[in-house]
Amino acid sequence: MDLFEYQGKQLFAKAGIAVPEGRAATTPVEAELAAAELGGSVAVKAQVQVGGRGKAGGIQIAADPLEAKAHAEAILGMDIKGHTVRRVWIERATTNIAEEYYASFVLDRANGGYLGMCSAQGGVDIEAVAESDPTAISKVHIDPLLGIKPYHVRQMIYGAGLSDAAVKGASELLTKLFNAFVESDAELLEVNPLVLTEDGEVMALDAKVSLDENAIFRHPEYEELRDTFATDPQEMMAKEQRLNYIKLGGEVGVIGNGAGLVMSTLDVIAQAGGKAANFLDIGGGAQADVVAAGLDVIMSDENVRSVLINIFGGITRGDEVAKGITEAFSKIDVKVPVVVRLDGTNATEGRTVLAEFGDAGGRLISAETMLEAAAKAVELAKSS
Amino acid sequence: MDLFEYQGKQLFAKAGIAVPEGRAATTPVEAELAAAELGGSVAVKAQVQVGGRGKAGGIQIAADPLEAKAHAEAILGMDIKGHTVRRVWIERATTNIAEEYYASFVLDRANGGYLGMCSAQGGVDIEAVAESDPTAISKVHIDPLLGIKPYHVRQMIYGAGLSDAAVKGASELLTKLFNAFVESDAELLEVNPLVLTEDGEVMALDAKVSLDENAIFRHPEYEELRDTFATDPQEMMAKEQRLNYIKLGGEVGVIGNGAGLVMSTLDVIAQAGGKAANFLDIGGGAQADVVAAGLDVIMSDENVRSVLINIFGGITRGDEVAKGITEAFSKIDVKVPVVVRLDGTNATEGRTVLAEFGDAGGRLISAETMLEAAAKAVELAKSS
Amino acid sequence: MAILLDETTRVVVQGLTGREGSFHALRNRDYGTQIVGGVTPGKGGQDVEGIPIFDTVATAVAETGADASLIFVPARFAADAVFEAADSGVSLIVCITEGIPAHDEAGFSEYVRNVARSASGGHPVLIGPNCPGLISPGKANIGIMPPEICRDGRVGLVSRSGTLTYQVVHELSQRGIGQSTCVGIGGDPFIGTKFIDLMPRYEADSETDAVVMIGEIGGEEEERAAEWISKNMTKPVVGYVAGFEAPPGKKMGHAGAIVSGSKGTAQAKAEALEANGIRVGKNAAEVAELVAEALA
Amino acid sequence: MAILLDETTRVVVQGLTGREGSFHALRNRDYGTQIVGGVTPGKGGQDVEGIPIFDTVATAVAETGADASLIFVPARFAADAVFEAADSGVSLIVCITEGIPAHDEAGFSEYVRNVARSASGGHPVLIGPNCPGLISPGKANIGIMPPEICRDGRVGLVSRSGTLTYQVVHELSQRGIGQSTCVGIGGDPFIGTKFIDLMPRYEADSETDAVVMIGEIGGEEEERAAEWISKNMTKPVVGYVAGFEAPPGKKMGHAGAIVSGSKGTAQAKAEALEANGIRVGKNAAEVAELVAEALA
Repeated sequence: MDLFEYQGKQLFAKAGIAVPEGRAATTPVEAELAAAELGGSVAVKAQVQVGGRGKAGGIQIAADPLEAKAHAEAILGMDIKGHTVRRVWIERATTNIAEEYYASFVLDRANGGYLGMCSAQGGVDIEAVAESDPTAISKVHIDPLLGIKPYHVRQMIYGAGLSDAAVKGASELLTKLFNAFVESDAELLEVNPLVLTEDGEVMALDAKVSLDENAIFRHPEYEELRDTFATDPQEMMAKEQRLNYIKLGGEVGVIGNGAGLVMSTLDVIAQAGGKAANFLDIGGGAQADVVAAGLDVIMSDENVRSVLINIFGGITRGDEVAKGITEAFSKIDVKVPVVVRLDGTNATEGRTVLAEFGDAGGRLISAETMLEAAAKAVELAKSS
Repeated sequence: MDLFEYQGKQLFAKAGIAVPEGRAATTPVEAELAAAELGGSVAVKAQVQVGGRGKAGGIQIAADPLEAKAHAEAILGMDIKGHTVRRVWIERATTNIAEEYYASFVLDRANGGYLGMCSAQGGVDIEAVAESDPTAISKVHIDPLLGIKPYHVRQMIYGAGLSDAAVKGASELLTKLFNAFVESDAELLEVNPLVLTEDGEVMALDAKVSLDENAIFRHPEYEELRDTFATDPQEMMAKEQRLNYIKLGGEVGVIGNGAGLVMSTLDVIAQAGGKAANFLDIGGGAQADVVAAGLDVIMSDENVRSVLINIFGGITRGDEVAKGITEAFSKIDVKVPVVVRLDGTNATEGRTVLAEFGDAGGRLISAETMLEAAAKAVELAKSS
Repeated sequence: MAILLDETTRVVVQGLTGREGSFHALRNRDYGTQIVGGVTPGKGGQDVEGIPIFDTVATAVAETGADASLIFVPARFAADAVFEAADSGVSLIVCITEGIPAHDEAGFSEYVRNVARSASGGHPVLIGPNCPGLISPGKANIGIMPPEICRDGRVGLVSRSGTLTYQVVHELSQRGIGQSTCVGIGGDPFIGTKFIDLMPRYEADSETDAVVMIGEIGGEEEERAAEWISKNMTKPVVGYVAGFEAPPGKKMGHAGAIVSGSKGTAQAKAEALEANGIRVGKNAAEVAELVAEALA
Repeated sequence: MAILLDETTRVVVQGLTGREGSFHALRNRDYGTQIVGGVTPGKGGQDVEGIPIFDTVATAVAETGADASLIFVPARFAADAVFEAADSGVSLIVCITEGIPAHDEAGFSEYVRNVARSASGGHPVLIGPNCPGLISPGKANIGIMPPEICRDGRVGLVSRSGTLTYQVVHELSQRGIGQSTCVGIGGDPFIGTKFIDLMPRYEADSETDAVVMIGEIGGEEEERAAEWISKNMTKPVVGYVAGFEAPPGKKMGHAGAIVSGSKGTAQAKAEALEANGIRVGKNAAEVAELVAEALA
């Protein structure tokens, strides 16, 4: 899960990483107060999880609290590439930047460990740098059993060619950044720009943080962070139900078990001439209530014209899924036809449950194969 | 370097390991005060680095401070297998012991890592248990890159067959013990007995700790611990000079570079019919002052009748050694003949230095080979 | 003789006393798999329908001579369970558990792959985590794959996706095409065994005539395997990649883009497979048809 | 062709700008060793008598094509230096530094042995720490051994003791017996390479006719090697063990006694060697005589 800049900077600050002091604000008045507390000139920064906010006018410098209030007024509610700005981050403006660097730690699936990266060309489009001058970015593999050692940090820093004046401060900061990366179970910690000030201080002017949702049991405080993300009503509802749901905008609602099978289901719907309304993976071992909750979320999507439930049981059992479907039909208003295809563990028992429940006035249709199910669901979506 | 029980328990307490509360005392009055502070019945325990103090009468239970004073009076100054008791440890007596176990972590050179051991048969001669019933001791290898994980602790505890009532407390204690083992750069942490009390508490009733002297740079506080050990005057002097000296009691003083060469020198002295007075390895890269300090220590040993300096230079340079010898002859009273054998790095330069210095009235003799040098030194020791 | 698993494999199940663990372990035993023990700390000495329970994997292995471990413990204890299995001397570890933190996975994958040693020499093989397990039809099944969809036969199958595996196996079986060994390697970023690790085993297996490789979006393991296959493999391989219609993947900051560039899409993977001479089906049914053609 | 080191080996020196580092690196170069670079963080771009200095081992290796690293950095930085060398792709790491904490040694020995990979495949070989290095006389010398005592020849030598090595080499050379490669493996409890790791290399080396093994008290590596030699080695091996008159070893609590029992004394080692058919000299001169006999 991706954090907003202000959340990332708060995480950095806790880890002892130097960041500009700041305050979050959701109203112009809060922004004014924050600027007054900080004193001096401040930056007012739109909190959105999308790039390009600077170009869109989402970052402004204010000389005093009143100007901060005015900027906040302009920025709050702004639409940046489809993201509405609901919060600004007011921070003390850093005016004595000598150099701008780039640094990150990220999970490295290809090489089975962690990857540290650093560049002396920060504050710019680092992807373009990676493209045009790959040697400008030092890349260091870190073994997960070993963790970071001083030589890794030296390889990052000397490999990137940072200024001598930055070596000590950057070494300390990168070491803390890596420790935060591990301790917070992050998938990514990225700083761009990492700056060297004219006073010789090294600090993080931005913070991009992505955390591993699977590690929430070690970090119960992440629950709060998670609540602030979803904006779409279905995604919101799905989050509340802990469903792995992504809206796609088509007309065929999809429920399946296992990411691979669900993706394959989206593909066969497309091959049959339709478009999926969503991705919804109920995962392994789902119980009846999860299926019912999933149907509930899908029904709230007004674009949906039919639903395809595609289950191949393994740890998930067909009878549990069938029970969930019948529960949903009893409790909520299933307005569109639902095509069900069950195979695998306890599929026979599941089909019996459905047969006993009946066809719900033509709204509950069984299919034998995945392709047949997709064809039916697309056909029903088009004809309804 | 081996710690006394009281130092070990203080280290344990810092690591959060439950130990009986206690105080160190060097006089009977201090012991009385300590017992008064602790309240109730106390154990008065001789602090010596040798086994069998219990049998020797070095551990006594006192019901009140006056009795504690009396016991301390008896124990302080006691000789236990050649070790004079200079300090007692007064601790609250543990009277509600339900079971006695054994636990330790030790460097495991054979398997390249750490070894954790645990037994339900503690409080006894654990070496005898190891001999008669090896399966009574669970032995768990711990990879140094991985560190301790819960499964290691389970293997130790379930493998040793501790009581169910002890599992939770022992798990916590062993985890802390391992962390202390790593954080203190210990070669050994041993608890015997580790007890389960009738209240279900698990605690360490003894503490055997051996620390790695090479790690002192990470633990400057170890310097203090080190000062309390040596009792022999030469060893005391050698410690002060940071010399790797061990007294052996013979009549031929030995200085060499490298443990292997020095041990080999002891052997050839024995083969030549003599006995070495000491082991003294000046190590790699020794400077002149180290050689001089070594000669100084050896001269203070009244048994010494001759000295053999056997140097095969590598990182140690023959000229530096030769300078040290001449320095020593200038500064201190070299009462016995010194046979010098130099080979290896800068040996020629070293021999030149010695030749220029002269034979110091027959007290400075050169030898061509190691065997010749040993023969000469033994002969001189016998004839002087 | 199939790969990794057959009727001689002796399996202990970590987490056998749990709900999922007992359900699937007993189902695996019913299939004929030698489930010789279970492990649950504190329950040593009990049994589950005749399967003895031990406190530690080490004891279970010592007492039963097991050479494989199947892991069903909850995510928060899973890393410890994998380390424990890795140090027990077994040759095969199968971790079904899903939802394990990536940092844990990175650590134990590395430990199993490079540090731990099995009793038979070499490093153990870890399948998973977050995988359905593996089955050598007619011989043994460990994990959660529904065995009734499989047929004994001569096609190997390896997949990052669990349920998609079932789907493809189902299509194969319905056409009378049996399987030698089907392995669900799991879809998490860090897994113990990758496509490229299994291909040499299938190539060497005298009971495998062709292989199906089922990929997913993300990473570049399909691409790496395709290159290896094109250079080293004599047996036909049929590919499948799901996710052409998948929502755009999560973008891991600029760092993710720097590392992976444009790799990782279903399109890029399918093209890489085809460029290396591997035929790619556009759905599970077509994959089965392509296998039938390859065997004809 | 000697083992581990010859005239084609390209060496970077970590800590080359220090006093000991520059003294010995230049001496090694004078001997003919290819000393191609040095590493001192922050001194990249400088040079020491024409040897270029780099900030990191990675850069040094990339720029010079080095395949070996020689370490002279102080004990408190030594572990980091070994890890750095291990990850740089070199095949051979020689750590001269003494006084390294045992916990550090345990960690990096494990990492080099099981995790790190050299550019040429396989794990790198770590010699030391706390060792004199190695020399293939007439070809190359890395470390602190005084080369003038060596002669080019056909006897391999491996030793836990530095200066004792010199002594034995000296005795051999004085009798006209040259050496193929002399390796000081170091005397610390945790070392990267043990007797048993080198014996197969000597056995396979076409330029080695006999081997001298010099042991010390403590541990049981001599015993293990002796067993291996008796089972696998066709070339004669002559042994030496120092420490018959050594002060009683430090006793590591009861734990040490439980682990090692009565093993580890010079007497026990010498007996183990002889029981495995290895002749043992009672001093360095006698070792040289036994080698002469074995070669006769």
